[in-house]
Amino acid sequence: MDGILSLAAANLGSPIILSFVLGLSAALARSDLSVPEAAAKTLSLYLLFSIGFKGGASVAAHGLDVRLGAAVLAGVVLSFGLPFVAFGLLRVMTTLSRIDAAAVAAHYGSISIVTFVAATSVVAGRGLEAEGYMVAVAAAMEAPAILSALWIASRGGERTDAEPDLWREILLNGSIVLLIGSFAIGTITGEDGLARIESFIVAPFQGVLCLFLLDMGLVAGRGLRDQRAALRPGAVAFGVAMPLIGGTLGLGFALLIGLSQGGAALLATLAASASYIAVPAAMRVALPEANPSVYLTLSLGVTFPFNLTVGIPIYVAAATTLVGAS
Amino acid sequence: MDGILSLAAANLGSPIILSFVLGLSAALARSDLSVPEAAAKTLSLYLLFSIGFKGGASVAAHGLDVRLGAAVLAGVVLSFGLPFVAFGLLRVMTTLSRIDAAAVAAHYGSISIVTFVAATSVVAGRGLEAEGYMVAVAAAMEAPAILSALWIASRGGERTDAEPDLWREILLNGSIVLLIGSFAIGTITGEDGLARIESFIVAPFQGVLCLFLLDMGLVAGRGLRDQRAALRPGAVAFGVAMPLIGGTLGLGFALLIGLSQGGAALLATLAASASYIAVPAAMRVALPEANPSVYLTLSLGVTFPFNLTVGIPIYVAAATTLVGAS
Amino acid sequence: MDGILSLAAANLGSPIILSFVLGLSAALARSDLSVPEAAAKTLSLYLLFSIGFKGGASVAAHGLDVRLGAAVLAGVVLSFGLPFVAFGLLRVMTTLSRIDAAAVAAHYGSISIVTFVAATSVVAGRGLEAEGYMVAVAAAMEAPAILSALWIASRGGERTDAEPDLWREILLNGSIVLLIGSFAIGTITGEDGLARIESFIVAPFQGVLCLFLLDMGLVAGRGLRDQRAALRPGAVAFGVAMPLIGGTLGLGFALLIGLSQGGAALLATLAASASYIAVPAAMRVALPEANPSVYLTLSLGVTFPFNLTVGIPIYVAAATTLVGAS
Amino acid sequence: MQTHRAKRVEIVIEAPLERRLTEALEKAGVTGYTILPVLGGGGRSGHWSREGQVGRSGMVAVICLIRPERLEPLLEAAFAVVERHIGVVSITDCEVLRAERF
Amino acid sequence: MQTHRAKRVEIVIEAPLERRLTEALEKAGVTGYTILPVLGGGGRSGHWSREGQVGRSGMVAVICLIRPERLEPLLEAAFAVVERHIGVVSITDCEVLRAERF
Amino acid sequence: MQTHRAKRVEIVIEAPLERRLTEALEKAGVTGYTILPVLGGGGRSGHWSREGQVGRSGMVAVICLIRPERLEPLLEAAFAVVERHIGVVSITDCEVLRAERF
Ligand SMILES: Nc1ncnc2c1ncn2[C@@H]1O[C@H](COP(=O)(O)O)[C@@H](O)[C@H]1O
Ligand SMILES: Nc1ncnc2c1ncn2[C@@H]1O[C@H](COP(=O)(O)O)[C@@H](O)[C@H]1O
Ligand SMILES: Nc1ncnc2c1ncn2[C@@H]1O[C@H](COP(=O)(O)O)[C@@H](O)[C@H]1O
Ligand code: NA
Ligand code: NA
Ligand code: NA
Repeated sequence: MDGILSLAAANLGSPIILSFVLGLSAALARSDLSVPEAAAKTLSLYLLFSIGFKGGASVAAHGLDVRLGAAVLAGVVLSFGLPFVAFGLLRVMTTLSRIDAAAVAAHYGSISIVTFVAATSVVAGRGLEAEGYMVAVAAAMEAPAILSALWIASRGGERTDAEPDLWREILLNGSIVLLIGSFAIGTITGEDGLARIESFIVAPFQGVLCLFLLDMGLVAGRGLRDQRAALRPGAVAFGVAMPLIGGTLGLGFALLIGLSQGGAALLATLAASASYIAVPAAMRVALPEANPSVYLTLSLGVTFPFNLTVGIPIYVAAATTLVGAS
Repeated sequence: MDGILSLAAANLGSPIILSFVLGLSAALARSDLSVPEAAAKTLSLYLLFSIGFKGGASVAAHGLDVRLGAAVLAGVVLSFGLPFVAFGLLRVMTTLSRIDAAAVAAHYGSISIVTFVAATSVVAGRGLEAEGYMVAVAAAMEAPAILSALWIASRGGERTDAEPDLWREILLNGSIVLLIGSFAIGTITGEDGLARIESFIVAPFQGVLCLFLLDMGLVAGRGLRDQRAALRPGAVAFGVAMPLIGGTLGLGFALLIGLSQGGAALLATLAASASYIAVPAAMRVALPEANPSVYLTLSLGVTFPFNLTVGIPIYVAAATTLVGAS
Repeated sequence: MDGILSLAAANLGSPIILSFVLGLSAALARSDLSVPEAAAKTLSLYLLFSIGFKGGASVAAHGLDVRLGAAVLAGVVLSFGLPFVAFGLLRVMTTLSRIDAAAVAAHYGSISIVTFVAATSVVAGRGLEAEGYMVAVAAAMEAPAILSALWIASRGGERTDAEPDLWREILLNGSIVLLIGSFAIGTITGEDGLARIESFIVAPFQGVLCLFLLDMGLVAGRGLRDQRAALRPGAVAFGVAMPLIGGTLGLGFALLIGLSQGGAALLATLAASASYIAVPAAMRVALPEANPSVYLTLSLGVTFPFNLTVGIPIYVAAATTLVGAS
Repeated sequence: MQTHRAKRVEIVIEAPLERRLTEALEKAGVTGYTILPVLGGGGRSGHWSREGQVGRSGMVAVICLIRPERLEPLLEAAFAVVERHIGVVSITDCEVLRAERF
Repeated sequence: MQTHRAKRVEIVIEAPLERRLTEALEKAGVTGYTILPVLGGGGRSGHWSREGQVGRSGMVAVICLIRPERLEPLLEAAFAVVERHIGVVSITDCEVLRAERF
Repeated sequence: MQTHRAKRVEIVIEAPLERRLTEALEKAGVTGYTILPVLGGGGRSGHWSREGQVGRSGMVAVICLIRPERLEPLLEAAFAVVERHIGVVSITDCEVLRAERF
């Protein structure tokens, strides 16, 4: 417990979190501070490229682990399964319609790459190693949850627009392709490749992350400001409970597979995190009747800040305790 | 005098100034060289974040100075007072209408962050230390001048649209919030925080500044090209005289407070510089009848290049002479 | 031959090429991965500024070579002459109309700065030195080819819109101005200037190039996907043959002038490369009847990837062999 | 397909006034509007372009589709904001689908 | 100058549907369209803005100029895509130069 | 509110021609215009998109509000620039506030 608290305190005092808090406060205070859309997209391309490449280079350095397959499989199972858990919880804890609940559930089965990146920083800051292929696990977890959610929605008699095109779009969405692609490049070029572009993708990484989280704070704050109505107490409670449940399940799978302490913390974080880019876009196409302000506000306004500030230290502490003890 | 000349020569030969000159010449020659709007905004976010953070980290390292309060107060007094000086000068030196003169005066009471940043580089290049909290002084000087100018305009019977909303907008405008916010983050996270993001906010800083000044040169050059009509001799003379007066007053206050040589040079630069982002936007809302081409051309086309090339070396030389002698 | 193969293999396995391949594959697979327009433009500004500055600083360090003038002259002659070679080939190998062939010819006389940058990386990776002023040669080769192509078109009775304005636009187009301007800044500020902004323009260079080539791959892939119709076998064959011919001629001139091994490789690359920014824009104005999908697809979809993957290693190997032997 | 008569109002206004305009429109009972970016323009106060600018400079275009009977209050609300500023307001007759949305 | 009667259809639609809409238009025989970016807007589902967003969020405006007799199939194709989504469709009478292009 | 009859001319044109067009408009006595960015489009020469492009590629939309009697010279000036290029020109009847500006 003490470990968690001191870790949480250290985490809260990091430039990364404080940048998020700055963005959040600025938006809530209605400052006109804003990051151009093109810059936000470019920063996110940078983060994906960098995290994918470093993961690949690390796999190249440490050799392929027999657990890679198991970890990817665990990720896929979690992504498929979590929406059912989330949907059940939502029907109990909130008054959301079936379709809104299904849409929210999709978000919590899928993942948030920035939450993952932030956890990577904390893990590295604690001196823990993590399996490089966790980025591949992250990529694998993006899409399956959408399938589950659409199935849930269609069971309720809802018409879903899931034409074949949608599947291509989801599976080949930019962030999956860039993550897997740069992971592959990192694996192929290995430490040599990393050495060539290290001062671009490693050295400035934390700083870029600060700017990106400033923007995330701004976007989350604007959402909270404008969509306060979407934040009923039951929904907020779900937004905090669900990551803890997801994190626990993620940790369970990590123990099962035998991941390292760092890897376990990351899998827990992935399971605990909620998508706010890929899934919202897919929902607008496939479940247009679901209300975007509900799922965006929950994912970006409640769960993302929760994970960033409190969740990640908990998952890291739990992973070090449990995996250390196993 | 020799010191000023050699400093000015060194300054003129720096990549930063030459980048500005390149942009200016390209625009005057009607080249289509241009920096995307989103990139320019992002570069300015970077500069603000970086300068604020470094200032905060330096305060964290050196401890809070008793002079902080006095310096901020001096900045506020300067910002309130300089518009009256500027307005008086403009009525004597130019034929500008009362309202145009009031709008121009607001710009010269407020500050230009890039001029400040450029001065910081020169100060550091001379091996001088400056108080880290000077960025807080810069932030405090942005807004008061607007109040003075609106008061001057309304005394002339001018209708000003200064609704309460406008004040929130001015006080919480993006650059103030980011500067103060990153200053706070720097103060909280201190040297540790700085170490984590140093290779983002310190190492590439001068290079980013080059690109930003290239863009400033382009924008200033386009302004000079299209708005030549706004540049009457009296106005140009004001654009050169006013920074020298402002700089002198700034230096006076610095001596009064007992700032270091570097700090005195920076306060002089702040007083000498003229806003070209925050104040123009406020003027469009509050004094829409004032002609933007007058105040933008003066601030960006005359005073900014003057300060960058000749002014800053003078303020630094004067500060080292006077503060050294005190 | 072995040298070429191993060099080609090393080249193909570099993060830079793989990033291009990633972008190309993503676009061909219809992924929605995309780089914002503003980011692409900013990356290209960065590359131009950086390459120009480094060239200038290297000239400042090594002193001006008597061969500078000869090299620039050779570049101009190549740029004037290559369109005639290209036009002749196109009329033989393809069924393109006179006007389309003239437009394509202009592209192959002019140059692609990214190809040049990529070659610079390979040359440096091989431990070869190259004359810093090669960037000035690159700048000098951008425009003359347009003149030749318009002359060819007008000989065919084609009406060309080559008003005086067009010439100003071409000669002062952004990339020429930035390249020459930053080259001049580098020459003036020399090693000192370079030291100040090194961690911006040198250290992250390769990484930025990766992101830029990712975008180039995306754009090229989208072009290939949508404009497949423009790719008749004859045209594709031209897109591969022409760079080899251009490269050979470039190498010949390099031997004549007595450039270093690195310089010879770069001049060959310049001659072999085809424009895809400056010339297309000029063609839209001056030869609007020429079909853009023909020249863009050939230049960006065929010749650029060919040079990047196979061409550059050939030119470098040839230069080291021949210049070494001379 | 069933269409309904409506008015399309297009207001080109300085960006710093955007929020003031949309708030005034909302107060005047306008149920929807769309904001388009503007790259540049020319008028009595000369030519301007957004390139390389920092800050809320430039202009935006606000488009409102409304039922004809709501035109008058909209124009009055818009005019109160635009009055002392540069910018232009134009009104076109149009047809819309899904009239219940307006 | 010789002009020809035509219709100008403006469709404001969510960005993730852009490709679906343009494909539907092409199938309905529409020969051309132009897509404008949208910065933000307001409607029954609240105010939104593109600032700082990542991903295919936001909306776009698709403008089609067509011969009057092609309006009906265009509207039907557009409606099939827009039907269950937010967004608006407006139609204006206009004149065009170079009728052979439409 | 007092409105005045005017014409709204919308010209979608390749970006490299933008300056030529606005200069021609100014020569033809057009007092104002607004330039909107274009994201992409489709026509006889295929589909294009601005994403990831470098250079003055793509198109822009130029909007002019003018008094009806100035339409003819405007169209002639615009046509002289657009003639050999891709792009479209449409004209709509509209009403404007503040007629003294046009
Ligand atoms: N006749 C017009 N048609 C279209 N836009 C205009 C017109 N007049 C002015 N504008 C727009 O309004 C801005 C300010 O116009 P002005 O007040 O005349 O300087 C211009 O920069 C254009 O963007
Ligand atoms: N009356 C309207 N006029 C113009 N744009 C509208 C209108 N209503 C809705 N929109 C646009 O369509 C989006 C969604 O509208 P809604 O479905 O009402 O939330 C808004 O954000 C606007 O961009
Ligand atoms: N019917 C149309 N409606 C709207 N925009 C069009 C139309 N036709 C062409 N355009 C625009 O003009 C560009 C060139 O058209 P085209 O010359 O037909 O290839 C297209 O990419 C569109 O942006
Ligand atoms: Na999850
Ligand atoms: Na000042
Ligand atoms: Na060439």
